[in-house]
Amino acid sequence: MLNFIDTVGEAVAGIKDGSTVMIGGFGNAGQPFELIDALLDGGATDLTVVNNNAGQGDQGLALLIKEGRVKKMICSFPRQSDSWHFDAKYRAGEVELELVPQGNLAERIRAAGAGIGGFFTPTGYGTMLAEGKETRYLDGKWQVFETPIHADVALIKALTADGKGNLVYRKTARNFGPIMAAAAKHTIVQVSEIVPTGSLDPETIVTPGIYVNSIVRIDSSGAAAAGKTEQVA
Amino acid sequence: MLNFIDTVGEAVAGIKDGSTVMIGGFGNAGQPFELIDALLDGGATDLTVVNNNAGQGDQGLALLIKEGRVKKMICSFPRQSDSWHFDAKYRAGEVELELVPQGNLAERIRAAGAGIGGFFTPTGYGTMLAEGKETRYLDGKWQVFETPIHADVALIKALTADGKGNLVYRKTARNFGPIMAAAAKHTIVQVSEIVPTGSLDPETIVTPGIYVNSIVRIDSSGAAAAGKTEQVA
Amino acid sequence: MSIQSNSAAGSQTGIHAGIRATIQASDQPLGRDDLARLVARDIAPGSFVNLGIGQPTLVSNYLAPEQNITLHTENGMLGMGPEATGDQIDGDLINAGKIPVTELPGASYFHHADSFAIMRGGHLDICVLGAFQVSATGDLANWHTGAPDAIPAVGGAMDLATGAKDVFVMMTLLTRDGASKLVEACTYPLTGIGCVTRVYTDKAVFLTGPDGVQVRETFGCTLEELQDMVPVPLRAANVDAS
Amino acid sequence: MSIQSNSAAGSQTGIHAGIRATIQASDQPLGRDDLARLVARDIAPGSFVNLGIGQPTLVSNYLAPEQNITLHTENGMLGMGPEATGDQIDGDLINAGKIPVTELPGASYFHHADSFAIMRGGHLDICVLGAFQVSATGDLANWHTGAPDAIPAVGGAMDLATGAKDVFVMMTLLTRDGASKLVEACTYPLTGIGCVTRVYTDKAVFLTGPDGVQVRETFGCTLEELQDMVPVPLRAANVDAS
Repeated sequence: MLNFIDTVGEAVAGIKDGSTVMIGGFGNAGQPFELIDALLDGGATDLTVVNNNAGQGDQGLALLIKEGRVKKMICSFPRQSDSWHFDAKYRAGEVELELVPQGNLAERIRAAGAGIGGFFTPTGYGTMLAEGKETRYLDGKWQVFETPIHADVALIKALTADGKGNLVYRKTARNFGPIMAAAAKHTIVQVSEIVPTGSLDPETIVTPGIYVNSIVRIDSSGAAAAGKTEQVA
Repeated sequence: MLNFIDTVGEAVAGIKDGSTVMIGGFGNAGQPFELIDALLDGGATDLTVVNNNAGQGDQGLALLIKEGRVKKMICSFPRQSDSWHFDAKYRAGEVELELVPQGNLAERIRAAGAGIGGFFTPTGYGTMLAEGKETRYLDGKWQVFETPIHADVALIKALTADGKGNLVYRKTARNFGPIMAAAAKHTIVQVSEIVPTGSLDPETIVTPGIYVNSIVRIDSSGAAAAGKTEQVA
Repeated sequence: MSIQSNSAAGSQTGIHAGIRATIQASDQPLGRDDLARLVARDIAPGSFVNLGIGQPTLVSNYLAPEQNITLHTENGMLGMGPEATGDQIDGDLINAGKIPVTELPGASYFHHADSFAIMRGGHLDICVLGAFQVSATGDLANWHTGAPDAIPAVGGAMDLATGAKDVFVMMTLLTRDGASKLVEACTYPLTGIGCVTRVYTDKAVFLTGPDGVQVRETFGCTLEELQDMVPVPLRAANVDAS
Repeated sequence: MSIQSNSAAGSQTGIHAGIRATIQASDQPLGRDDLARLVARDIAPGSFVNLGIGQPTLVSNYLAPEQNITLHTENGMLGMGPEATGDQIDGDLINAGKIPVTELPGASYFHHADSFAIMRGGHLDICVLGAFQVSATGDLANWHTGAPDAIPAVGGAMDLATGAKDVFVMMTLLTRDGASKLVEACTYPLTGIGCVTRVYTDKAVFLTGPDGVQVRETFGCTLEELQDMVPVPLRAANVDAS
C-alpha cells in the first residue's frame, strides 16, 4: 500500500531495532541524506545496513555508524579517505563487515527482488572473498554460489514520483535505487518532485509503483544545495 | 562493432546452419517479421529457435518450422489455435521441444546476458517440467536449478535506434527484446526509425548500443500496416 | 450459510454493499459474471493483481475505480486498462492472452525478465487463475491434461502460481461428467504445489491451505449437499479464517 | 626492440602514427602520460571500455574522437565524457571514482545490476586496471595489501577483472623497493585468476597468458636488462602474438 508522507521522521518511524536497512546511493549521488538523518534521529539501533560504502565524513551513514547503531555493514567499499567513523568502529571490533564485490552486491540485491534463491557467478572465484563458498564449473569457468540479500526496509532517493508511486531517477544517481526498492519489504523514497499520475511517460518509468511504499518530498532547492556542498567536501 | 545495414537479407546473411537463434516478440507484438522472412529466404537450417511461442498461422516462425529448418524449439507456449505447422512437425517427431515456464525462459535468457552461470528459482518445483533437475531448499522454499540460455544470434524489433545503436521500444512490444539482445553473441535489430546520436534521452534508453550489432530500418508505414493485418488475423 | 467478512471486503466496507446483497440473495449456483463480481469484491483496495487468461479476465469488468486496483500483464506492463475497441486497437499493446488492451494513467512498461521478477519476487498481491483441478492442500493443475497426444504449453502459469502472495482459482466445481475438480490429490500434471489459497466456484467459495478445506459460502446448496459432491472433508470457515 | 603491430593498432593504421613515432623514439622509461597514450592507441576503434580508478583514468585523455570509444562507468552509465569542470559539475553525474564527469551524445543510464551485467556478461571489450602484482599467467592482485590491520575494500575490481574480454593492467614495473610487480605467483590477495592479458609498465609492455609472458616492447632497457629485473621467464613477442 502506497503512502505519501509529509516528513522524513514519519516516513522512517516504523523502522525497528534489528532491521536490515538498504540505503541507496553511490558516493553522494542518490544518497537519501534526509532519510538517513531521520533514521539517526529516530533511534533505531542494532541495524544491518546494506550500502555500497560505509559512510563518509561526518554525515549520514557515517554518523549512524559513529553512534553505534549499526551492528553490521554489507558493502563493497568501506575504506575511503574519509571513512574514519567506520574505520574506528571496525578496528574496535564494534561493527561487523561483510565485504561483497560490487557486482555481487548488486546481483544479490537484484536476486532478492526477483525471487531468485541463489546464483552462480565467476566474480570472486579463487579469491579470499569466495573462501568457504560453494563453487561449480559452469559455462566453461569456475563460478561461486551467491545468495540473495533481502531487507526489511530500503531508503532510496529518486527524482520524481507520480501518484501511483512510479519513479524516475537522475543520471548516475539511479545506481542502487531500483534494485533496492524491489528487494526490501518496505521501500521509502525521497523525491524532489511529485507529479500527477499520468504525467510520466509509461515507457520511461524505471521503478514501477508496485515496489514503493512510502514517498516523502524533500524541498529540491535545499537538496540540490546540500548535494553541491557535499560534492565539494 | 555496430553496423547499419540496408536490407534484411544482408542483415541475416551471416547466420549459419546449426545456430541458436533467439527471436523476440510475444504474440505479434515485437515479432521481427521481416527479419524472420529474411532468415527463411536465407536458407539457414538445423536451427535451435528460442521464442515464447512456436509460430502462428502461415507466417514467420511458423513457416520456418514448416520448411523443416528448425531442429529444436525452446519456448513456453507452443500450442495455440493456429500453431498447426508446429503441431504437425512435433507429432511427426521432426522438431524437438524444450518447454520452459515463461518466467524461467525470461530469467534464463537474462542470466546468459548477465554472466550468471545458473540460478535457483521456485517456479516449476514439483512439476514435470522440473523432473530430473537439481533442487534445493532456499529462502524457505524448494527451488529448481536453471541454467542460462545463450544464443549465437538474436533477431529483435525495436521502435527507434540512434547512431550508437541505443534502442527504445514501444509498449508491450518491448517484451523479450532487451534480454535477448544481451544474451546473443550477435544481435540484429529491425527498427522503424533511426535518429541521430543524441536525439534519445539517455534516461530513457532501454537497450544500450553495447548489445547491438546490426540495425536495419524497415519502412514503418509498411510495418505498421502489416502489424494491423496480423493482429486481426 | 452467510458470507463471512474477509480482510479485503472488510477494508472496503460499504463500497460494494449492493453487490454483496445481490450475492447473498442468490440461492442458485452463481453464473460466471456473478462469480467474477464476487472475486472483484474480494480484492483489497490498492492491490496489484494478475488475471489469468479466460474466466479470470472477466473479473476486470467488475473492479470499481474506488478499489484502485493495478492490473499486471506478464508480457510487460502494470496499469493495464480494459480491452481495446475500434481505434484504440494497437498491435503493440496486448495482454497475456494476446488481446488488444488499453493503458491507464500511471501505467508502466518493462521487459520480460523484469515483468516476471514482479511475479516471482512475490510482489503481486493476487493472481486469479483457471484450473483443471485444485487439491485440498492447494496444489494446482491448470496447464496440461496429461493426455499422451497433447502438445504441452505452460506459458506463465507456473510463475504466477508460485509467485503471487495469494492465488485465487476460478472454475466450475464439477466437470461436465459431474466429477469434482476439488480433489484430494491432483491427477493432472501439477502447475504448483500448495499455492492456491481460495477457490471460487459456481457452487461455493473454498479456502485451501495446509489445514485442509474450509467453505466460506455456498450458492444454491447446503454444506451437506456440497460435501456430497466433493471428495475431501469440508468444514465451515471461521469468521477470521480468510 | 621494436613495437609490434597489434590488432587494435593495425585496424587504425595511420591515426596515431605520430604518437607511435614518439614512443618508438623513446629510449627512456615511459612516464604515466606516455603510458596512457600508448594504451589509448592500442584500443581498437568502436570498443567499449572501462577505465579503473587512478592511473587508468589518464587513458581517457588520449582517446581520439576517431576511435569512437564508448566509456563505461560501473555506477550506471555508458558514454561517459571527460571530467566535469566549473558549471558542468553535477553531483548526480559522477564516475566510479566519485569524480564529477560529463555525458557524451548517445550516453545511457541504467541501474547497478544492469551496469554490472554489462561487465559480468562479457560485453566490455577492455578494462584497464591498476595493480599491486600480476602473475606470469595473468592472475591479478589489486585490491588488498593483505596487511593484517588493513580494512579491505574491493569495489568493482573483481567484477571488472572477471568480466571484460581483455584486462589491461597499467603499473610501474617495480615497487619503490625495487621489487618486480610482475611475479611468478601473487603474494597479495588475488582479485582474479588468469584474467590479465596485457601489462603496460614504464619499462615494457608484457603479454600474459597460460603460455607465460611475452615482451611486446621495452622502454629504455633491453630485453636482457628487463629479464634481470623480472623473476619470470620472458621472451620476445611474435608479431602476431597480441
